[in-house]
Amino acid sequence: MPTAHVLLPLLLLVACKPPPDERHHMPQADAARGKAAIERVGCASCHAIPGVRWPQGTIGPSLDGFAERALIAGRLPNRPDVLAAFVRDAPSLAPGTNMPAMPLNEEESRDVAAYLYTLGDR
Amino acid sequence: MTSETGFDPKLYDRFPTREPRPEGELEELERIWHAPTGWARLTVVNNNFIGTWYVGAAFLFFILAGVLALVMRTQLALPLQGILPQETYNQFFTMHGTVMMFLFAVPAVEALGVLLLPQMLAARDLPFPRLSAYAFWAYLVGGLSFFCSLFFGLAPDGGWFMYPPLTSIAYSPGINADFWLLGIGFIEISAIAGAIEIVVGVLRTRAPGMTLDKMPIFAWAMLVFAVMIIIGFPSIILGTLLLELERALNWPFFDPTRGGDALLWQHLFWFFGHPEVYIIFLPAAGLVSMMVAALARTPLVGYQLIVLALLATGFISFGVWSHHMFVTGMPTLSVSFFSAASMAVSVPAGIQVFSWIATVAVGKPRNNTPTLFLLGGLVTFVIGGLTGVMVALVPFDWQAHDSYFIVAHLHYVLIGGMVFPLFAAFYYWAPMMSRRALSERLGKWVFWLMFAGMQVAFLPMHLTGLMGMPRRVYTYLPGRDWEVTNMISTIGAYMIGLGVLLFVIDLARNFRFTAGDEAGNVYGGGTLEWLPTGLYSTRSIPVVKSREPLWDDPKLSDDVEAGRYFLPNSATGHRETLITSPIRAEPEYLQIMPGPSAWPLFAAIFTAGFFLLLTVQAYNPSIASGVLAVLCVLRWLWETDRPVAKAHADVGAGIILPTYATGPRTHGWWAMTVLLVVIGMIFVMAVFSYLYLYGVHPSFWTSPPDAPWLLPIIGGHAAAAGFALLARRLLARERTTLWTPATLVLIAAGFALFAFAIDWWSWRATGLTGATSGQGATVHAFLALQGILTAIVALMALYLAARNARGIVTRPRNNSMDLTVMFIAYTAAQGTLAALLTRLFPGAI
Amino acid sequence: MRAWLLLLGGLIVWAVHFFGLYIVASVFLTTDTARMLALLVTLACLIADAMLLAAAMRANRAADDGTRRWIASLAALGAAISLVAVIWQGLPALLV
Amino acid sequence: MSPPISTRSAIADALAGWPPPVFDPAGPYAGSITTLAWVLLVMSVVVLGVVLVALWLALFGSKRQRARVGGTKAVWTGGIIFPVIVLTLLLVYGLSLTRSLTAPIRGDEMRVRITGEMWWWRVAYLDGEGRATMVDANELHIPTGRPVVLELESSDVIHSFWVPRLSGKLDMIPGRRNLMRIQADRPGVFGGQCAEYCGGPHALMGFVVVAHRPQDFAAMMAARRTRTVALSPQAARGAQLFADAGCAACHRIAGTPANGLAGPDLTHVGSRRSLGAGILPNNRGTMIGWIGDSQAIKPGNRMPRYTVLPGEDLQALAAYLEARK
Repeated sequence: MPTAHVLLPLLLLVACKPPPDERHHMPQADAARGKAAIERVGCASCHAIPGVRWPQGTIGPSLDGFAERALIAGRLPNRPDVLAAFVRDAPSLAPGTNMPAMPLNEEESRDVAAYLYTLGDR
Repeated sequence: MTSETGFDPKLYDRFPTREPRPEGELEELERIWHAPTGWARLTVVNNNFIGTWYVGAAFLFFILAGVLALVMRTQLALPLQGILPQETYNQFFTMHGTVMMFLFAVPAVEALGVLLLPQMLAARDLPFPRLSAYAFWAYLVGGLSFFCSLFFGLAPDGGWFMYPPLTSIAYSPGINADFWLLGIGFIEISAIAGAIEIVVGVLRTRAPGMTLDKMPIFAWAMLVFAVMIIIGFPSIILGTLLLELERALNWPFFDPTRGGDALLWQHLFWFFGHPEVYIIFLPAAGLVSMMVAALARTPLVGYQLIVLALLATGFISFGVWSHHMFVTGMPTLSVSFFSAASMAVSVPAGIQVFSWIATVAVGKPRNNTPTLFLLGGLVTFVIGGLTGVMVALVPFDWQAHDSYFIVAHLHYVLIGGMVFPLFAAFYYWAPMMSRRALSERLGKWVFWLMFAGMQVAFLPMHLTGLMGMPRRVYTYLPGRDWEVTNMISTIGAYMIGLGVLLFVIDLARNFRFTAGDEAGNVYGGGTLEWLPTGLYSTRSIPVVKSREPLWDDPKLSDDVEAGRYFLPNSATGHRETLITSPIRAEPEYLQIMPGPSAWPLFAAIFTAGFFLLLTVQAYNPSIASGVLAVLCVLRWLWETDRPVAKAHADVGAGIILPTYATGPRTHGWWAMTVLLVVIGMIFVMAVFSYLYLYGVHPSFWTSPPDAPWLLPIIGGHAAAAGFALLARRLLARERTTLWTPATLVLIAAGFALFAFAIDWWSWRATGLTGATSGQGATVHAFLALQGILTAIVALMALYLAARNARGIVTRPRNNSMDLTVMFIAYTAAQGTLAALLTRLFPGAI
Repeated sequence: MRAWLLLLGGLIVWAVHFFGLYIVASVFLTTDTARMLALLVTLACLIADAMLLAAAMRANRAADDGTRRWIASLAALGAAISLVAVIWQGLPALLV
Repeated sequence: MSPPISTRSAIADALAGWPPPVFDPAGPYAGSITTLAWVLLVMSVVVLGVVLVALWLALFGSKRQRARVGGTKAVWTGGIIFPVIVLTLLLVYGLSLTRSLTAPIRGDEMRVRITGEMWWWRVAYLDGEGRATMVDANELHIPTGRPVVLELESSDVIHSFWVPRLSGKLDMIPGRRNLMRIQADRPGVFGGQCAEYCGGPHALMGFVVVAHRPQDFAAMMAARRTRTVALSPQAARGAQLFADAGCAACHRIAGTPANGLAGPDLTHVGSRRSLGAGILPNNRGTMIGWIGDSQAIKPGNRMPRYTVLPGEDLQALAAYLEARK
């Protein structure tokens, strides 16, 4: 509903860090939409994600400072294209991972990756 | 002219007297009414001091509970905030409601009564100054300790309504719930003490000539208020007792698996809880009626209609409790009766609103802070009243109930109906106790911030509720569109907070307490509280001939100050006030009043200690504290009811009144009657609980002890009452030895004990215990009540015997004796009724 | 005592009526018996209110001083407001 | 069938607050209350207007206007006669509506027993004799155009059942059974939330009603009864774990040895729209998060954390439960 989104920019002001560096540049993705998708599918049931107040799951690793990490899931290079594919279907990229496939389409998974790249080091 | 007591009203024509008053009278008054200084200041009992402290303490709790509200609003500003963890939030909203209702609203209006009533009625003080002091200290010490439970995470978390089974031991095993039940326990005691004081004060200590139709509206409102406390509070006293018994001793009053019922609590709670709203609103409405007239500088339009409205509200508000239970599945017909009564109770509110508007139209109110608060309160209250009519309609309530719509409604009613009038009263009456008036400039800021904040905070809440947001939630999910209205409400809440902060600054800058050189009648009120006063209240007690004596007799202040009316001196050398008749306020006798004493203070500390130590399960210290409290009370009573050297005294203009009276006309007798009504109401509610549980779960019922047991029980009670009455008769006989009457009272107490023991034993023999079933629980509740009464009887008998031994029981009549006999007779009657009811209904099964 | 009874008579009738209906509805639930009994109680209370109203108005005319007249007219108002409230409370017996 | 997918999760859609559910009824029982709500709202605004005008005239009116507002006569008209007329009309309306909404239950309606639990809802579809024919939790499926009687009960503390677009609320009280009627006139998903404070995470106790066209409803229920679950190897391992890790002590899955009654029935958990009683979307990821550490999501709920389970076990369990449609 439009009314609810009035507050969203406010939230982002709080959540946003300085612009992400070049490596993580994602031209056609929107971090705000990404955050909405994260809330919709419930990524936070397993991960503590800065900017998402609830839930803050403990089963998966915290995603705080995710933009600064070298690897995804400890083995894949932390690149936009890889991340977008990973959040959508982790098992196919990293067999044996504890992260399941999530109900996101391609565009949404790029948005989600864009949001994760706003999470710089503190 | 007709008379109520045989007093000749023509005697009033002797006032104002013309002869000059003898030298030194005023100094003597000042000496007698002098307030102790230094640490001894804590032992003061004058209503000026106690009243002001009382108001201050209530305001402190308003701020504390308000801070809780601000934290909660911060938590709810956005979805899923983590400012307060869920269990802390649950404690916060429980404490916000509880503190606002029990520690702010009721004490605040009671405090204003203590502060203003003696002045408005031109009495020297309320009839039981030490009782006021006790009520205040018990409330302050107990209330602060209760509030501190929050800092230890031990605060109650079951909501201010404490519905079992959530609050039963199975679902609330911690002591949090006990804090509520016992914490509220002593606040109830304090409220009842204040109510007794106010009933007797309004009916018996009015200035001569102040007939019922000339009483200030505030006195009418306080009278209805106090009577409502007396009828309504017993229900919650019994309720808290039952719930605590269930928690501590496993007596299943509210447990359906053993013949109890969860809804019984709701009936008991709301039979108190809804009148409670009017208990808060009526005194505030009385204040509004007083201030509207004074600020518009014209007599109140529709005085009689307003009295009608107050009385009607007092009655009808006892017929609306179940509108808090429309969604519990009560029978449709039953629910509809409550709906109709809920409609009816809004008519008196309408009468008052239009009377106030009419008074404004007749007069010329100016743009000052109290007027702003009055008008702002009026508009706010009307909105709350209208949403009240909405939820009085059953089908609409099914949607609105327990949603934020109700949160909005109740805050409109309580803030518009009580808080805004209270702030108006702060501005209007502050000059009565302060050397400086409060600031008009700051005051207008305070008003506009609070008024705008109120609308911003609570108007959107109606919508939030209709959007589906339930009450008492510590958070809500995002994406449900509740973010915007919640954020607006939070902003409004902070505006209110800012307004209150400004008010505190205003108080700090301008309020300087004084009993002598006050700023005075800044707004030009016409009632007696604006007479020049000292610690002794007014120098002399005027004859009242109209509702606004100061407007109708410009010389009145001077005459009163020059001692040209009743009691211009201390007639006996003690603190004293005039006791007058209830309808026409004709002088009857002179009451000797007790002065400063530390015993009420100690009694209050130990009373609070008793309840709080009980809560933390420190049983031995708790019992010790309880015993000390009782001893302190007895010690303070010891000095009262003494023979007076001068049997009669000149109270002015040669009018002679007795200085010691006994029998049904005395203030002590009236107070005991009121107390017995309170105890009787507790008993009535217990009877209701008993019948209710039988009606819900008759299958759990078993046979009572055989009927022949009734013989020794009723016989014992009859003997107790008989010996007590005999003792009273024999006291009047000169020839009886010193000891006889007291011995008879001791024998009476022995019989009361005997009857109670047999009653208890006969139930024991049936094998029915308190934990067996709802029947067992209620029967044992009757026994517990009877046991308490019997213990008090024993205590009173011993006390009387001690007084007798020291030769301070006056003959032929004595008040201590009369009151003890009344209490014994009542105990016997209640014991008989309980024994009959539990054995004959439903009888053998 | 007489003065207080007159003054509060109407409201006392209201209370009797209300608690009467409460007991009727609690014992007989939403049945025709309950409706009939409720109507009977209502009728009785209406008659009592009317009589009180008449008595109060008589007392008002007979009063020889201000206070007494004031009490009598307040009593009449109380009976009148009680009359309205009793009718309202009787309505559910017809409508529900 | 299932309603169109929006940008929000189905659960958020069902629980949306705009338009306000009380003013957006989806069935006759909620609808008549909406009419009443509008009447009351208009009445309130009009009466407030009258009071404000009177107050305005009293303060700023001409001498004649002030004289009309100021006087016992004005108090009689404004404070007594006017309210008595308005309130009488409202009372008659309200009582008639109460009567029609509480008309006796005929007995041939579909019946469902809903039991409030701390902090979720037990759902049992009943046959004519009141026996449970199918058990579910936190979600109720109903056919459109047909009244459904809900038997509301509680097994612990007082809860209150409230789906505002279908009906007002009614309490669930231990030891009592309250009957409520709901009806949806069109297919859709209608959310609700516990309305009586029940301690702990009372704020996170949601509920969903899904209304289907009658033929869809019949097909869905039939499919549920006859469906056989084919398990992937991973899911089969999950089934084994479900029995070994102790899940079965609290949860029941029909047709398996799992027969626990303390927690929600999981026979059809894979088809639910939400997890955790109306608070999380239902997918593999949220299922893993919930099983592993539900306390981080819904603090204070009765399910312990299973952080000791390794990731592949959680995966397997989630796969198994996901298959329970």
